[in-house]
Amino acid sequence: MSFGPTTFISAAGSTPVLVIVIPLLAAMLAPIVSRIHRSVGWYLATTATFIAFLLSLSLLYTVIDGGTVSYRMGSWAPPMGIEYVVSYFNGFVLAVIAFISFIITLYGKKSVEQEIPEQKIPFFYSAYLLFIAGIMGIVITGDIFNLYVFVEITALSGYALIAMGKDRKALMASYNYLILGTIGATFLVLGIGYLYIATGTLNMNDLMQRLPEIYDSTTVITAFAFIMVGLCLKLALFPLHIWLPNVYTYSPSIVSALMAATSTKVMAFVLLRIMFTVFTPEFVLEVVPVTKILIVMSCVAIIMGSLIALGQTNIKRMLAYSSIGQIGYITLGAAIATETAMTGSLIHILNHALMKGMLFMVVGAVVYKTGIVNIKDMEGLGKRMPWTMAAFTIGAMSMIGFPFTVGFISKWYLATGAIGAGMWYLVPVLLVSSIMTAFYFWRVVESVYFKGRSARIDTLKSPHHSDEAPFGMVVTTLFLAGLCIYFGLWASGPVEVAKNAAAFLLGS
Amino acid sequence: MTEWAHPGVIMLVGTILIPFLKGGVKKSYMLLIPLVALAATYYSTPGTTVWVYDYMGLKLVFGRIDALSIGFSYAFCIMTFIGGVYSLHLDDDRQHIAGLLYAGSSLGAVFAGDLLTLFLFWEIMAFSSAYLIFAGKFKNSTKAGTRYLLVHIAGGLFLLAGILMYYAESHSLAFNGFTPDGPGGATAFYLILIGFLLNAAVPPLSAWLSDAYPEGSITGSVFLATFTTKTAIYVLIRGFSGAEILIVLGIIMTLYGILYTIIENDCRRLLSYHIISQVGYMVAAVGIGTEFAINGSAAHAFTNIFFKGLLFMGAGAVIYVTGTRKLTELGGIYKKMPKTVVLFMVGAFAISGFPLFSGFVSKAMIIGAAHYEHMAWTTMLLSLTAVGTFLSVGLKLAYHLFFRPNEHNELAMHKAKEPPTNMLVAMAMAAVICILFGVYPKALFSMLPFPTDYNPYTMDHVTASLLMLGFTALAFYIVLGKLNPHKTLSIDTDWFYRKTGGMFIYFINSPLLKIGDLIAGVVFTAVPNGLIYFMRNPLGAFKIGADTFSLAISGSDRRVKLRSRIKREKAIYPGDNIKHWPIGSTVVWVAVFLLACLLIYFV
Amino acid sequence: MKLSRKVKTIFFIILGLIVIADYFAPRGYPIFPWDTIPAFWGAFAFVGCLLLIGISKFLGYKLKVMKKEDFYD
Amino acid sequence: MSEHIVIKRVSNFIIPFIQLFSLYVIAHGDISPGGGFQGGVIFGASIILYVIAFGMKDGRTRISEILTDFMNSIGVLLFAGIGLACVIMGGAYLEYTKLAGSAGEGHGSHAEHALHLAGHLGIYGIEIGIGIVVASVMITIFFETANTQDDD
Repeated sequence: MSFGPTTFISAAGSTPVLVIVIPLLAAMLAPIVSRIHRSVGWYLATTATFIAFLLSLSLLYTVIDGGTVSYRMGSWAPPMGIEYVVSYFNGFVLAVIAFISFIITLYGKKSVEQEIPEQKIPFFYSAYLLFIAGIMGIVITGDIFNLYVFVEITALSGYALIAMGKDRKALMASYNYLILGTIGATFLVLGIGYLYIATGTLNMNDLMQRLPEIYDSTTVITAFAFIMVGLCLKLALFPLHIWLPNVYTYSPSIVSALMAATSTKVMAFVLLRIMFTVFTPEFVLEVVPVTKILIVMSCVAIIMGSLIALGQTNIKRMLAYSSIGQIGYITLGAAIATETAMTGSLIHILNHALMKGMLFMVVGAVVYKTGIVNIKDMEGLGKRMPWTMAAFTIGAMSMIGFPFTVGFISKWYLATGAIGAGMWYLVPVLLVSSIMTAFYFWRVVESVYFKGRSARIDTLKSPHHSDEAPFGMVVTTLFLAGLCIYFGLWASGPVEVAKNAAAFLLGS
Repeated sequence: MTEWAHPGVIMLVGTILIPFLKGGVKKSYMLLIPLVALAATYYSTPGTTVWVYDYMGLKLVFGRIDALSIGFSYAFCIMTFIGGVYSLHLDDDRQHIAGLLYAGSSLGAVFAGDLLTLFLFWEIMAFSSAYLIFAGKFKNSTKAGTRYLLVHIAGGLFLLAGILMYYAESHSLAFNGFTPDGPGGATAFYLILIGFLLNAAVPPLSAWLSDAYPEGSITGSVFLATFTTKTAIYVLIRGFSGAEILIVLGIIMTLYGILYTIIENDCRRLLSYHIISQVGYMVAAVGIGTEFAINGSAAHAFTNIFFKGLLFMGAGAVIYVTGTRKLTELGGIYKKMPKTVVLFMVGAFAISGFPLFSGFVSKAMIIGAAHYEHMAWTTMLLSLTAVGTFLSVGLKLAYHLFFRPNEHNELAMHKAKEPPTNMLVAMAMAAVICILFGVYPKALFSMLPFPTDYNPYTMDHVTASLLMLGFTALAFYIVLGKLNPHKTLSIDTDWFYRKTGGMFIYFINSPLLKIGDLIAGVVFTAVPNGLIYFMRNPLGAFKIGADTFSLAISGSDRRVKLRSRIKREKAIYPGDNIKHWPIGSTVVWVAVFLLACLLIYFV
Repeated sequence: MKLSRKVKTIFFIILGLIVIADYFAPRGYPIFPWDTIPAFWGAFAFVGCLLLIGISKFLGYKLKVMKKEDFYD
Repeated sequence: MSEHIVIKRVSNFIIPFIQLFSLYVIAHGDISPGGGFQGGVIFGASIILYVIAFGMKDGRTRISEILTDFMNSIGVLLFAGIGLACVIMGGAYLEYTKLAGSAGEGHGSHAEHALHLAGHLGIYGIEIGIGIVVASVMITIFFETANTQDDD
């Protein structure tokens, strides 16, 4: 064995697989090394997600410089072997996912130590890393069955993670999600099976080449219907969202943050991927009227999500319903299917991951410090946790769509895209949801800053003790809050990438 | 980028240091910021466009410098300085910061050369000004502030929708005059107009102003009275000069405001209605749209900033020392605070349009503009408002606030004294400007967008004004007994969202949630559970159903038999009580979804 | 308000003087017919003032715009 | 449990054979039916049989929780590690032939032999890894479910 320079070059060529393998290896190491000390698991997770983030970034740069990267597992040529493909489109999403996972991991040390029973921490990190590996696998794979496998990996580790929540209801939430997730996955695999029957291939590129000839076949259309329904369940499109609020509410804080920032977004990504790179824009626009259905569904999701969020008293639940509305934005952009709207949709994957991840991190910090999840009990928190609440305010502003925050960028592109496609009637939907968002976030901000202290807070701690969350939590939260503004001000970078990705998806 | 410092950005950035400074340094620093901004305004070159940035391929213009924007910048900077002096005694960083952010963002909106930049500063204005209302700490401040903020967010969204429509068609964000047949069509035109009109407090979009400003902090309300409405006038001049609908709206505004002032009891709420009324003049002038009218509009905005600021400062001083703002609880305190009274009266004379005070000049310009354009109704109604203004501020408010003998005000009387020196100094500065503009109108004219050699001091004009004022006073004296204030509040269009807002929440919490629960119960529980129940033994269920049906229609002879049969069938029917599982319902939904998809795809 | 006789007299003298001055004042841009009527604006103000008070009282009492102070509470 | 003497005896007798058979299945996975999964299942079954016959306590002394946890991880690590080794040797992920290193370069029967061997050894490694994982997961699941019942 010799480690010449070629070794590193070829190792660099293997980045697409290393992105998955490193979290996977770390996931397996975690239960072993955590026996040394309970915090080793955290260090391992942080390192692994950091490396994965760097790798995904380098992949994104490779793609920007030299176009789509294809990687063959075991050197088996597709369509026989499994292929990993990194294009503008998924390279972007991959980097986003890796970044958010890294930040959330960095954030989570104390929160995990507090919320997870000590003997379970090694397994927690194992499942956690497995979840991340699975999500990145979903994004990067070019093989539709492999995609299903990763969906299952993610889901299974997800069930475990949710079940580790403190509340006993977490078990129930996890169980419900397990059943529904399995149903979704079953639909997905059924659809994939039909596609395989019809074409004899599982490679996405190959499918894209072979499918157009048989677009009118019953098998293909049925397959598409199955996949759509399965994915809509997985991405919690209203009214298939029922599993989501419980999951976000009862799982451990860090898991809520991670799942809110990544899992549904990745499923939305899969939807886009299948709609536009397994099938073609012609299919979804002309052969079957799926985009029209999806527009209606998205609008319903946007409005209903925001409306239900208005009535929530538990802040985690409120954020969960808000997510249901925001997922509507992503699918809406995809359904309009013009380049601008699609850019909005893709950029919203990044933006919503930033905002929602951050908001859940804030809630996590509040829970860590005070155990409060009820909005009414949060009165007076503004004085006690000024930095955390500042981050929350920024997140809220961004969710409302304050100019030069990330939320504004997505809305701008979605709205101009909608008008550009002649669907100006979607603009009121976006704006009405904005004002509803303002309503329900304002309730929190108001009770945090402009009300007296709630009795609950007064009983918590002695006044001379610092009430702010631990340094690591605050810094990471603020960092994301900063990014919400940074990417709002200097949006050109991500927007460029998202634009290219949109163009790539629409095949122009 | 030329060597230009954005006065607005100077204020916005300047706020950063405030929390870190202490004592005298902080105070002088806070006064320095508006002065630096003023200097920056002085050194701006009219007719240039600077600070242009590219943002996602959009051209953002932060510095459109011309006579109009410079004029507004001067007025805003000076008023920020005066407001700063007025709030100098206050030890509340957040309020100082919010005030400066508010002023800075207004300046940002004034210099904005494109719609997106405008929208940005528009929103910062809404949020920072909302804080000044929250800081009021009166009984209703928080609620009023929330209403204020939400109304402004809604208005901002109208503006945004208009901008989006405009942008989607023209692919340009240039902020110039709008026409109904321009890019985006009438929809964009009216959406943007509504956004602007909301900030200009045009009825029925005006209730936020009279609702929130009285609840603002004493020092904050000086800023509030200055920026939002005047910035709205600025953007109306930019975008909608000559839009005839504005004349009608402006006249309605003036009269509407005046009518409310006459029956109002809260002194700051009264002044708030005066803002609406005075802004009505400017809106009408924008609608007339001639160069002279635009000059008049800008001039009235400038004079208004100072005399309305002065009046709010005076009212604020009274509230500061007495702790009440109700006219019914005040009166007779002129002996205790004579300096305040004198300064307040300067403002009152200015707003009433006494010759040698600033309001005389600017009001004359607007009414004159309508006059030149042969608009008889406009001239008459605006003159009528002038009468009403003197009646309600110069006579009614001043009388009830300071002079009226009042037996019910012992507490206020006891507390009354001159306010802190800095307040008096600030008021004096504003008073000086009010008189300066009146005595030496050229100072005012030099700030206007178009050059003018107008002379307001013609003999007929002076006598006409004096006649109006004199006979108004006469009428006031005659009906004085009828004008006593009452312990009431006046409802306005905010009734709709204050009452309905509560109802909306109630509607959401109670009937909507109930209906929602009902629907959810049917959709997510009853139907799926029924289906699940049915699917356990379709044949048996069918039999039960058929028997139940025949039980309903058959004669009494078969009933006993049928009943026992149903009982027997139910006994052997499989399954126990169905517990509610969200899974079941979701699965049913999934099935419905799939069915719908397949149906739609294949049909 | 009880004004002394002296003040009242001075006030009316001033009013009279203004009316006289207005009668002699040259009219700058007479456009409308009433622009040339002497003391027109005095009459206008007097009538207008009473009218405004009347309307606002009508609004306040007859149209129930004025409510008790705890109306919204 | 003492009354189940027959079961204990028979188990004692056949467990070694079952385990041997599982190793056989794993070892022949690359060229004939069988492989890591099947072998792992058989191995796991042997342990489960042992636990059924001798009880939980005895079972846990033989196969401790730590051991199964380690085996869980190590199996996957073996799998992923071999894949990673291929990458380090300059190939694609799981491109076993690269494991031959410099011996596999050039032409001739020697090099071919080396490549062949590397390929087989690579697959063996993977199979063993999978076998370990499957066996330990089966055992873990068995213990966990059995435990839960004990609790109630």
